[in-house]
Amino acid sequence: MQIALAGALATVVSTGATLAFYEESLPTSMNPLYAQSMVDNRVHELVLDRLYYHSPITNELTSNVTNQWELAEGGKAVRLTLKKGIRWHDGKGFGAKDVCFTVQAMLDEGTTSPIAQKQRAVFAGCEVEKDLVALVRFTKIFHNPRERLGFQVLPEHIFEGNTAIPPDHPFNTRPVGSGPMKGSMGRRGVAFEQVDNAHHEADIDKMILQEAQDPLVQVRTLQNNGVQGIIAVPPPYRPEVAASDELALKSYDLRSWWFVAVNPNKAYLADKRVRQALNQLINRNELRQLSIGVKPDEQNPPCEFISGPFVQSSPYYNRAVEVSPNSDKDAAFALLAQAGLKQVGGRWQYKGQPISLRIGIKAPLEIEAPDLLSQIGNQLSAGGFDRQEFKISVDEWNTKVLTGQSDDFDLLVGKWSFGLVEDVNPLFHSRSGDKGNLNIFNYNEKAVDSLLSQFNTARTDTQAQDAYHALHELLASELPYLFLWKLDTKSAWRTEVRSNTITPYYYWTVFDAWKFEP
Amino acid sequence: MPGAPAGRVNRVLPASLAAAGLALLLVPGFFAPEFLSEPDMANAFAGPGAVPPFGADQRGRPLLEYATQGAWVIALPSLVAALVVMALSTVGGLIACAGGRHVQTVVQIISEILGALPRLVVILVVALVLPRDGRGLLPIALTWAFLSAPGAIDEASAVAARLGGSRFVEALRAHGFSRPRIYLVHLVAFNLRPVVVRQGVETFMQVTFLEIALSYLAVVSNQSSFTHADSVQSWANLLDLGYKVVLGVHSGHALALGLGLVALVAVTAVAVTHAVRAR
Amino acid sequence: MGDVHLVKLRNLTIRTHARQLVSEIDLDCYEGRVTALMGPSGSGKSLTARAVMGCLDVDPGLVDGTLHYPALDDRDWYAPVRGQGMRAQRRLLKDSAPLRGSYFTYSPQAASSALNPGRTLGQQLALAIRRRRQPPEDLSRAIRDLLSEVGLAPSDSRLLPSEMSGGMNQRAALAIAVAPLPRLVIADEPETGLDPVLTRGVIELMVDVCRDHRCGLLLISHHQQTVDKIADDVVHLPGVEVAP
Amino acid sequence: MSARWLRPAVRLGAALVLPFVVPGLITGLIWALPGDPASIICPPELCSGTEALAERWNLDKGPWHFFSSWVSGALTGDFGNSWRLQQGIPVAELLEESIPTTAALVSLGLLLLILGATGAATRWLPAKLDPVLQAVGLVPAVVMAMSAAAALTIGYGVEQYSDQANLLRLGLGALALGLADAALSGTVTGVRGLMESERRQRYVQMAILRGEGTLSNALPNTLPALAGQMRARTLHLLSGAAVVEVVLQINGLGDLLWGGTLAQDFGVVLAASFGFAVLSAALLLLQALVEIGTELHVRRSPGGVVA
Repeated sequence: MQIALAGALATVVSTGATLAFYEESLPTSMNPLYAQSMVDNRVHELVLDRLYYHSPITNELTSNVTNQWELAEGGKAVRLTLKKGIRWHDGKGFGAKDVCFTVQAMLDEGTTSPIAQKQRAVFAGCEVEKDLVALVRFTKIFHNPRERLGFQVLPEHIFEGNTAIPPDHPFNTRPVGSGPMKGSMGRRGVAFEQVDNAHHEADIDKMILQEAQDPLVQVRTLQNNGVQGIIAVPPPYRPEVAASDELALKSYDLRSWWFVAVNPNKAYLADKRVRQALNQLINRNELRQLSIGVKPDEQNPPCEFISGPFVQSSPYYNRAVEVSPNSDKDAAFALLAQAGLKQVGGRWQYKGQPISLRIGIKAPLEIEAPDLLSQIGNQLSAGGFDRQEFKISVDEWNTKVLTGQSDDFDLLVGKWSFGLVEDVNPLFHSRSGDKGNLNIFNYNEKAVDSLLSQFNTARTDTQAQDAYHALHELLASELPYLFLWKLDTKSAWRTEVRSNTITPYYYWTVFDAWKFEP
Repeated sequence: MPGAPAGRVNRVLPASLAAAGLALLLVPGFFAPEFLSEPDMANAFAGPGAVPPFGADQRGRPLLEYATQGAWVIALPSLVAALVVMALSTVGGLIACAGGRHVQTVVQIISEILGALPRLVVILVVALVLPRDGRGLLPIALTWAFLSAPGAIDEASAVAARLGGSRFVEALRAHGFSRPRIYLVHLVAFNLRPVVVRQGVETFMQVTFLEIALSYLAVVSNQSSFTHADSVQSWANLLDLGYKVVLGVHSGHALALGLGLVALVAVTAVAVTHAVRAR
Repeated sequence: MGDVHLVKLRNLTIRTHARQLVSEIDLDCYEGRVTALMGPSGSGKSLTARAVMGCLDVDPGLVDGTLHYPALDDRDWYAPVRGQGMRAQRRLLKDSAPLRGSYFTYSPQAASSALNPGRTLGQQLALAIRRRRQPPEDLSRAIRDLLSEVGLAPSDSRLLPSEMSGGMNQRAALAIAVAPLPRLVIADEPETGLDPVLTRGVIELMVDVCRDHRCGLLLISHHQQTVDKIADDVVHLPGVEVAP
Repeated sequence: MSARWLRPAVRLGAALVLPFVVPGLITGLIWALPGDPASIICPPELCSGTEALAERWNLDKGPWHFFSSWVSGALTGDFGNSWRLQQGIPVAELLEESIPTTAALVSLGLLLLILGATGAATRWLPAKLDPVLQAVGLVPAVVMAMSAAAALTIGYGVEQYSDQANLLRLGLGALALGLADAALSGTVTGVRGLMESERRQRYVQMAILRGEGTLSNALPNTLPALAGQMRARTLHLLSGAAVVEVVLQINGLGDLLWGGTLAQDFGVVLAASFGFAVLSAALLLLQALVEIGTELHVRRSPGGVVA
């Protein structure tokens, strides 16, 4: 009966000039200061302008809103000259006051934003020198200061100059931006409208972001031309999309890698040999096959194994360090025995106590890699460990796991996506001040810390690279995380959507060039 | 009297159905595996023919495991909830006969407010407040039981009132029955039994539906399950897998099994109600 | 008072699949006359009375008999029902509905359980009065008159059956029965549940009222003395021994 | 007060307090959450200004202060702004959209039940049909809603939130609500049982002999019981609405509540539960009115009889 209904409804599909696409979820906020997810980052790219960004073509630092820049105050500040004639979506002029307002807002303790909190370590202040000239001051001299200017500029006039921006400000849902599209969020999606501007001229007039549903429903709707795109198609559904000549799969590089964080604060996991043993018990080939559907012998699979905290395409990835695609039980058992664990009745015990591993996964990952949690559980169980499995909501992941308050877990399955800079400081540095602020299990290793500070103080790219290569090697034996793989994100777009270049991470950076002819 | 044996005969079928149904619902749970067995892609979506008795899921794991795990999730909490409701409605009936008017008024006021609470609203909030390790169907089922008790109490006291309330007790006292006998045998066993048991059975059914609804909501919104461990599959997972038949997935057998299980609960409920109805 | 023939029942025979309920009963009712229907419990008195009103609810039911209301027309109401089973009986029940509560009315036994517990006496009387061929302008006056006729106080019209005594209920039932000014009142064992004194009172009252209203009375009773005293005609259901 | 006025009186009382009991309860539960409410919104490890926030949302002086200031706000129609679900949107705006939607959904579902009830009461609906209804009632609402939702999305695509699609949503949702989870079959059998047992009462038989109608005699006496039954059913629909709305993406109270609770958007949760409580209170009020009405109807006696 439902099929009949779907069939009947199929006839009412109308595809106007509006471009509709499925996002993974609704944005949590249209205000970049309150961004929490990749969805947020992508949406902000359409609605607002970042001061500087990496051109997807040349990879050069570029800007849509500045004409020139110069170092000032001995390298601790940057003087920016903004382009003329840029307007906000409400017609007001875009100027230095807005740049400085944004910096001030991030520095204002009253802005209850995690992102602002992090930026306070970077920015010292901002000064409006002329209508279009702003002087941005940093807390210290940075290797490439403009890399730090990747923040979106907010309109001073909307907040009436009040730099303490609360999470319940109307701007966060119905923002006034300067980007190619004016966006407004409703309960089911975000509606975008093209706005002509001195620095943007998008070809697509109207766009609708819709909340993701069952991936299979998304794919069917796309095939039915109900929508024109899906931002992230889970691997299990990709073959079906690839098979259709009305649809195109497009790679979207997030430089993201999957891991299993190991809790070294648990007595039985403190010894690195136990962590190495767990690493040996994991059969990556089998995991990848069962949860993502990649055959072991598949050529250029969507998912390549990694042995350290970088994706293989990154200059920081240390190719000298081998990955172990298959499990090696004997090696694992030997390591566990050396670490003082005993096997009683086929289950591992520590100091006479049976070990039951509490394994958690960031819930949405189960959409990309269905059953990954239970597969990892199965493999560890086959290796002689009892286990309990938990799904962790995005909210808890952000507020508890990433703040190092999830010590009740032994293993946590997650995924990192790098932003502009491949900076792993927050992940591995021992927590202190702004350092290691994403260090899940508060892992604390002096050797690692010193390599990380080597990278921070590096003045040349080779210095930076050497530091990270060494770090990669060290982490591969220390294993505070079991590194799994890099998994491509792939979008699906109907062929009516053309010249749709997808920018790594921010997705819509060159949206002006996109075309849609239904 | 010709009516009685006939009555007994009419009872045999429902009684045996009820017994069988309850056994089918409660026993398999004890044989449920703690985790689904290893995937076997060769059997993906295999039908009952290939993987008896109910076929397999998209990873070739037997649906039987879903069924038994699901049964394990609902069986005990639903039973407890049912018992709680039965106990409370019995008390309600007794109060209607024994309690003074003030007691009844108080009971009514409490019932009115409790009974008027939008149940699922409270349930949802409770479900989300429960700490991870305290999560499970039992606390939710109990909340549900207390929220649905007022209705049951109302009905039981209505029955008691129809008997004549305190006058009924006095009349039997005049026949020389002892109070305990009057309350336990004449009132509860003879007169309240049908309505009380029906209430309990309804609660049992509602808690089953509730579990399915909550589990499904957790699935669609990427939440950890509110009613069971994340390694356990509930009947909602069966239905969720099964409904995809709409989208051209070969999971019709999962849907059939899911609906079959729901039907089993309902049939058992009806059977129990008939088995205990008054002569 | 000319003896207008109200009911002419001939050879009434009703049976279930199991047994004969009544057989070959003849019965006539006349305007201004009291016809008594006598017989022991279970002899089918009430059944016969209901049959007179066209209410048959037995399977296979009416196997033989004719029913005429000569004062109305010469139609044989049983013609379409004889040997036709339940459906035909239900049709008869429908066809004869307009007559019930106007041509003849029914005063039930054990009135306290026979009156609508959810309506005041006044309301029930009002309903009955509205069934007259010419409803009166002054409803409340008509109610008052009826109440006083059966010896109830006007204020009793506010009472619910549960708030009245057995005797009051029986009087109320009578008032309701005569309210539509019927041609024939059928009183089913009015003495049930009343003590002898009350019984006499009620039955005498009933006869007086019927005489005043010049309507016939079909009295179902097993109270020999009463019947001897007031009945103009007596119909004995088979198996009834007449006391000397 | 005489016993017969007690029930309606209690219901009226309950209807008045209910809209504040529920949010009160929720407030209690919010404080039962691990960690103080303000730091749930803005964990000190993540952001500064937690205290300022706590003060801004009256979370700083304990549950009672929070609740009382919420109530005084609510009474003036000010429910504050959402801070997570629809950042910065006045919660009142969300309520304005949601309450009518849910009311419409439930009313549509209820319409189905009322039709069934009427059919059962008047014997239009043959008892032979009950097994069919019961069989349909075995399908849980989620399954019906899931399938309907999938069909809608695939069918309408980008238009899936157009007025037409939303109307269809309501219809399908109401159908799921009304048919599934034994809602309709339960109502039909319940009402039929009640009416048939009343029909068997002697006074009804006698009424027939007096040439009166069955229903006109039986209905007034069963009305209070019927009203009670229907309110219970409607409450059940109201509960079910929460699930159906989430699955079918209907912008109703249930969906609002679910979203708010997941996002721990306290303002929204309180407002949504308040909305539910108001609807439930309205039902109580209605039942009380029916009871009072019936009581007055029963007590009615032609005027001017008493000389």
